[in-house]
Amino acid sequence: MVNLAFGKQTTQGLPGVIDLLFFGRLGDLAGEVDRSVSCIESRATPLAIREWLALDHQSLAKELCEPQVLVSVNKMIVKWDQPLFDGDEVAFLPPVTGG
Amino acid sequence: MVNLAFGKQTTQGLPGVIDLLFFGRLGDLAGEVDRSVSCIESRATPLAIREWLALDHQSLAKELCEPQVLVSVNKMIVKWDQPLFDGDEVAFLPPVTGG
Amino acid sequence: MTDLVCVQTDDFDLAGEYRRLRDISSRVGAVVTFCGLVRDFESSASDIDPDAPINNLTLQHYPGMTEALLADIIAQAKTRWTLYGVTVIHRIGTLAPNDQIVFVGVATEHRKQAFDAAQFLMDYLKTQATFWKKVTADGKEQWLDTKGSDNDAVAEWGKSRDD
Amino acid sequence: MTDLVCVQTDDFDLAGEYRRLRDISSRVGAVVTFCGLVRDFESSASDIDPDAPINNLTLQHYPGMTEALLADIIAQAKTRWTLYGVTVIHRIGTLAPNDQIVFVGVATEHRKQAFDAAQFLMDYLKTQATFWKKVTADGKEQWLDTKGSDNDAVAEWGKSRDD
Repeated sequence: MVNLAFGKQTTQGLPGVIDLLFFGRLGDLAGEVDRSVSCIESRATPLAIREWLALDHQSLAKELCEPQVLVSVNKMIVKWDQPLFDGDEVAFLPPVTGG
Repeated sequence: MVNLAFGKQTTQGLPGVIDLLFFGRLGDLAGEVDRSVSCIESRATPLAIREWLALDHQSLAKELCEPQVLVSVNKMIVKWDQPLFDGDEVAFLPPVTGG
Repeated sequence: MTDLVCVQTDDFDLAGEYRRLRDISSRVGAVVTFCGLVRDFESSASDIDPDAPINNLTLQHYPGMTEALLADIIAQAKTRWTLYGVTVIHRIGTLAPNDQIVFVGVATEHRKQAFDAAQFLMDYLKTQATFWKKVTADGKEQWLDTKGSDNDAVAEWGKSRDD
Repeated sequence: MTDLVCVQTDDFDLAGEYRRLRDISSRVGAVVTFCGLVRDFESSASDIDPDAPINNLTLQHYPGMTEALLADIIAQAKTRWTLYGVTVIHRIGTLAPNDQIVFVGVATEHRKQAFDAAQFLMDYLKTQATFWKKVTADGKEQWLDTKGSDNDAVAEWGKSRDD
């Protein structure tokens, strides 16, 4: 569990827990596939999480910026500025290679 | 075994035996799938055989005139004026419907 | 022997045919199979009520010529695609609804080759191999006609040589 | 229940899957199956010698999302073709050369529907379902990239709505 502070914005609303999933090569770069983060402000988005990850995981954040990497919230593909709420499951999805 | 006389032309060369095969609906119209005919002249062709068949088997001959009906000699598709020789196998092939 | 052509009265076994194709080469990454079955209706027979249940189909062929034509169809497919193995089996005689009629299987490196080649083989088999089908239904029997859609399918292959 | 979607570590049995599809309706006249196998080489991994023998593949997926995406791909296929039954099975975990990876099977009245739908399902599965593949060979391991040809195949379906 990691405390997640998004810049210097004031906390609005309740804090929450967000589950982050990293698939494929992203899991190797993150060092783990599944990671829970505590979110201490209400304006979290996948984009903000990516920026926060860049602080400690530069190679991961660089890969997350690749245009083919998609993000989903609760198993639906979303835009990177989708607002997040307590309990959301955010997955970072590199290009798929099944079959 | 049927004696086969093609019109009134003079016999040239040796007589021979030709095997006629009728597939699909042609076999029903011919009354049999396989039929040997003695050929008493050398200028036999599938076309001449068709004309000869018209004497006794009008509905068969009419069906043989359908443009989709193909003729083969010794299992190779040929033109209707292909010369025939002793021992040839002539097959009349309606449109195929396998698979 | 990577290709197999059979015209037979006996039924065939998909699992065994698949196993043969799968094991032909360690480079095989795709196996496509097609099985044609006797349906319980036949809408293309003009003399027979299209809703009448089929009693059976009778398949006739021209022994010797059919096998040569099927081998030639496979050879044509191999000029278009790299095929590690091909199987074509066609049954003859009298068949009942749900019976298997025809099997085509293709083993290749990549899936598009296998799909395209299997479809090509079926399209050509339908329109060029010397089989004839008689349907018995509704107290009547009738030899079937070639479908226009089958001739159209072969004409499409004539236009495209891409793979 | 005429459609079946499974993501599983266990192997699958082509014969059983075919039997299910064949018996779904007496109107079924065509069953097309596709099996994808682990090849013993991988030419698309930039870090790995394309001639190096593959040790294994590891397949990862996103549980829950994958099954929903596969069901959606089947639903899309059903807007294009009349399909009596569809099966999609995809294995996950560690697989060795010659192992089965993926099965797609389609049962229809006529062959063109079955061929087209099976190819459509595979093209979409390859590019839209949340699976990731890591290859181990030559003492190295590498997550694979999507192939350009797979994206092209899906783009083609976007252009054509004929069946």
